[in-house]
Amino acid sequence: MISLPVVLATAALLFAVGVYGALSQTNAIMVIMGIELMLGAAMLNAVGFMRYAWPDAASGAFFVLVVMTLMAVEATVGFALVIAAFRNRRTAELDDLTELRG
Amino acid sequence: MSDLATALVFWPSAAIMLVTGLYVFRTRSMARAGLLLLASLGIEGLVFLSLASEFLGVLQLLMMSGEMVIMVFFMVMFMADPGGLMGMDMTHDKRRSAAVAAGVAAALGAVAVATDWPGTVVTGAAPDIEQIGFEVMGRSMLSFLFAGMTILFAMVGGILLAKHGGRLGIPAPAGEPRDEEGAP
Amino acid sequence: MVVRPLRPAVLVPDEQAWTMAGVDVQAAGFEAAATPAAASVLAGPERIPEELASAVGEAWELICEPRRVEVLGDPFAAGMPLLEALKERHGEHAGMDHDEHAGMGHDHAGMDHGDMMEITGEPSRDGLVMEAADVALGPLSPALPTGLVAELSLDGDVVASCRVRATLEARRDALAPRAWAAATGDLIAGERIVAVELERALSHAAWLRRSAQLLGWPLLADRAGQAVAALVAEAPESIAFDAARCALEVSRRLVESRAFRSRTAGRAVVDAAGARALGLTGPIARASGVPEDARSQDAAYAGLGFEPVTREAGDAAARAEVRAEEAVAAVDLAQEALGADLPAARRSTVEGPRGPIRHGTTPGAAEAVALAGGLVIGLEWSAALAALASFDLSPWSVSAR
Amino acid sequence: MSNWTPFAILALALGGAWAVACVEQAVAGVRVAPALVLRRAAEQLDQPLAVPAGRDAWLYHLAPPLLLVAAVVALATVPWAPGFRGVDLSTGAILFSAALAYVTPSVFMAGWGAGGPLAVLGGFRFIALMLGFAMPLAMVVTAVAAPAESLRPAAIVEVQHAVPMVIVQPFAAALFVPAAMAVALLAPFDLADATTELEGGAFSRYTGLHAGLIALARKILVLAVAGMTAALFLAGWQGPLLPPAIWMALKTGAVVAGMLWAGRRLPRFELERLLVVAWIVAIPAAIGVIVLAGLITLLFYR
Repeated sequence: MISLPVVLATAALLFAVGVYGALSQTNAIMVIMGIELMLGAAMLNAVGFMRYAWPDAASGAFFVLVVMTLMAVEATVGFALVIAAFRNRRTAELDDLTELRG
Repeated sequence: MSDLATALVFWPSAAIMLVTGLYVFRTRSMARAGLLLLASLGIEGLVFLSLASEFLGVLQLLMMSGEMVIMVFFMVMFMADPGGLMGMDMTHDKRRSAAVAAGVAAALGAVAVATDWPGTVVTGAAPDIEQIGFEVMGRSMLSFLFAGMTILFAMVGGILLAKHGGRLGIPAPAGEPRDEEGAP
Repeated sequence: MVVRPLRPAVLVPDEQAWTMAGVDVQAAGFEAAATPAAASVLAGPERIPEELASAVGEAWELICEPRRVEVLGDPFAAGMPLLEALKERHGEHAGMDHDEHAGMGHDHAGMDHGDMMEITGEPSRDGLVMEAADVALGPLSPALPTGLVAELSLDGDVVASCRVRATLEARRDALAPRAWAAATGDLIAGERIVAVELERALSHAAWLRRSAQLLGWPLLADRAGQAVAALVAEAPESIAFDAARCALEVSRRLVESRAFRSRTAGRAVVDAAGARALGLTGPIARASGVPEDARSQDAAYAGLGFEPVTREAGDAAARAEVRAEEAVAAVDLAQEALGADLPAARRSTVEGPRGPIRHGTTPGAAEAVALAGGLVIGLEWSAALAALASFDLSPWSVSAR
Repeated sequence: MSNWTPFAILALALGGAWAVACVEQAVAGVRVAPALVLRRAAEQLDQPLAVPAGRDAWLYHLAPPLLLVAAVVALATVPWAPGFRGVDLSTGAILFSAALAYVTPSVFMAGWGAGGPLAVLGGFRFIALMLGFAMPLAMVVTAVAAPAESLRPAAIVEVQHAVPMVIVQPFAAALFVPAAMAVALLAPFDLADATTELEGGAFSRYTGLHAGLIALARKILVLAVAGMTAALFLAGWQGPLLPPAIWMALKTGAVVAGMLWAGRRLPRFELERLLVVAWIVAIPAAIGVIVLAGLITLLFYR
């Protein structure tokens, strides 16, 4: 049946998909999506522990809520960077955004 | 939820979650990529529900739909070919990143399976919403204050960064982007 | 009053042209469908101008089975029979696969973009450069009078450029048949004034109903619809004048209400100098403060106590107010003209609903069509369509004759 | 939550959608013809499916089912009577917000999948509208749950036995009803599918089964939104004399009729002004409503 290692392995796979996404995409927004998947995997870990290791401790939910906040923060700042880059360079492709000079 | 019900919900949703997650980065059309991510993280909410944390599962369903719609919105705005009609390849060195991903998967999987985690405590009574409420307002109040402040700073910072004219209010001359010599 | 549930149909021409031809489409049980896909009936005229034939054919192909044709009347009174146009088109294109190029609002997925990695173009209001999407509202679009074609390019949902063309050749202006007949000398004075004034009230009421539908305001659309129902009658004597005046009065108050003004004030402004320079006529000119009206030189009208209705602002709201007020005044003039006996003077120029009609052409109509496109640039999509409708453009392209 | 509940919810969804269609006819001043509603639906169902030459057939075909699932899940969380409380979850109110949150992606998928610029514009307009109205909708639901000290809709109904929530927290109701009408694509907020202006907007390309599914989903959405408004603000099934189910049906019918009447009475809102109101007025007000709800709970309900 489903036990802790199974949930953690699924989370590992989801994390790997996120890593693949973040590394293989050229567009900034797709990289942000890769990171979102990685954070999703982290949440799955926390829920796994909450369910199978310490079911009565509600602090597990704390981790999940903080990671959810982190997802929102990461997406906000990521999009702000993309808009700023787009405003100056008219493109969001990471390969073109290599120089830092104004 | 009984063990059988958990298994019935967990396995299919976990499978769909991983497949849609993978297809997010293989599809050509950007709008479809965003909605595949929405499906992937939304179904992760179902996985949470199957692991008997009802509040977190429903919250995940609510949060993800709003976030991913915004992501699709930005994607269509900022990508050269959002419809995926031109068949452009928006990736680089897929081979190596796939190798790195496989390595990460193997490493984490080994850790997940090899170490002996504390005994699986079967109670079925996951903390319901009331306990989580008291937890948030009780022991972890300080951390949640910081989490709230972080979001506020992120919002203000985000708007400042994205504002027309950037942080210092120098509007980029409309029309041509700043050329390489840095002369505006 | 309770009416039968209406069935969505593709109306060729639009509801306003049917009303001017004396056919109440809602009484016939139809209402304009958003797209051919949503309709199962093609409510058409007996004879249809050649320019509309291909568009009607394409719309007919988009209507799904079970579909039928309903002939309501003959507003155009010229061109080839409708059934023949459909059969001929069906036969010629039998082999064609069912692809999506409706003449009606054929909006191909025209998200064209320049350089692959860098999106070029001039920045929009907030300084971001976006791709332009071009939309062509075809001759049968529910947002425009039938026969008017508008090519717009959108930057997001703001109109970046707009060009309007009238595509129907000027035979007989189907949107003002009685004024046209009066101008070409078929009617004598007393009868002429009654016919022309009733047609003006009817045209303005039908225009108000279409503008209300465009703004999504069923309340104003119902009131204007009641005025149209009261004014559509064969013999002038059998018209319920007070019912029409009451409905038009309510419509006028709604047009001057804050809700209507907030959607039309300050949009597509035409100032007096511009109107005079372009030679604009009719309600568009009068709304910009140019008090030019063919009826003011007519002795018969002076007897009835007529003075032109003018506004200064020259924006979409002013044009709507001029038309609403003229409609109420027209009903009073028609009622008085019925009673009084008037000198039988023959007039060469008659003031139609859209301007004076002289020797079969309306001076200023072509200029209004050319002007309208330029004035909606920079407006959001719904505001642009409302401003375009405020000109009440005639789809008859005035060929030099 | 007996094992009969799913069938009861499906029956309620179909019957309710048919009733909403009849109320729509009545409010529009059209002679109510219940049989005609079914005949028109049957006619629509045997139209062939139009496949667009647009961008994304996948999204195009997935939009109607997603909209229907979102509507039915939203309907399932509404408590109709003491005996039939729908899906009686302890987090029912949040599930209601979550279900409504999935209407936005389905409208965007419909617009984007159809491909025409006007359809895509309709989809984008709805996303812009929902971003502005998502916060008030979710916050007001939690503000209403504060006095009941639980997110279970049935508990929220029971806490209103003394006085309905619309009297205790009128601002919450004033924020919730417009946002709910906007989610249900009702008249003054029908920016996504304006018939004359956007030529049908996001749903313009659908025929046959797709159009039928979308029409059914929209009517179930109206029923769910009106039912939840009645439950959260008008004390749900509680009332003197009449049996509880009758009270809930009357209140829901009144809310549906009121929303449709407002749709006929008011012109369609302009997107720019609506977004300014949503971001600058509605969201700060929603935060204020939550603070107020806390105070009211401490003063009156503890």
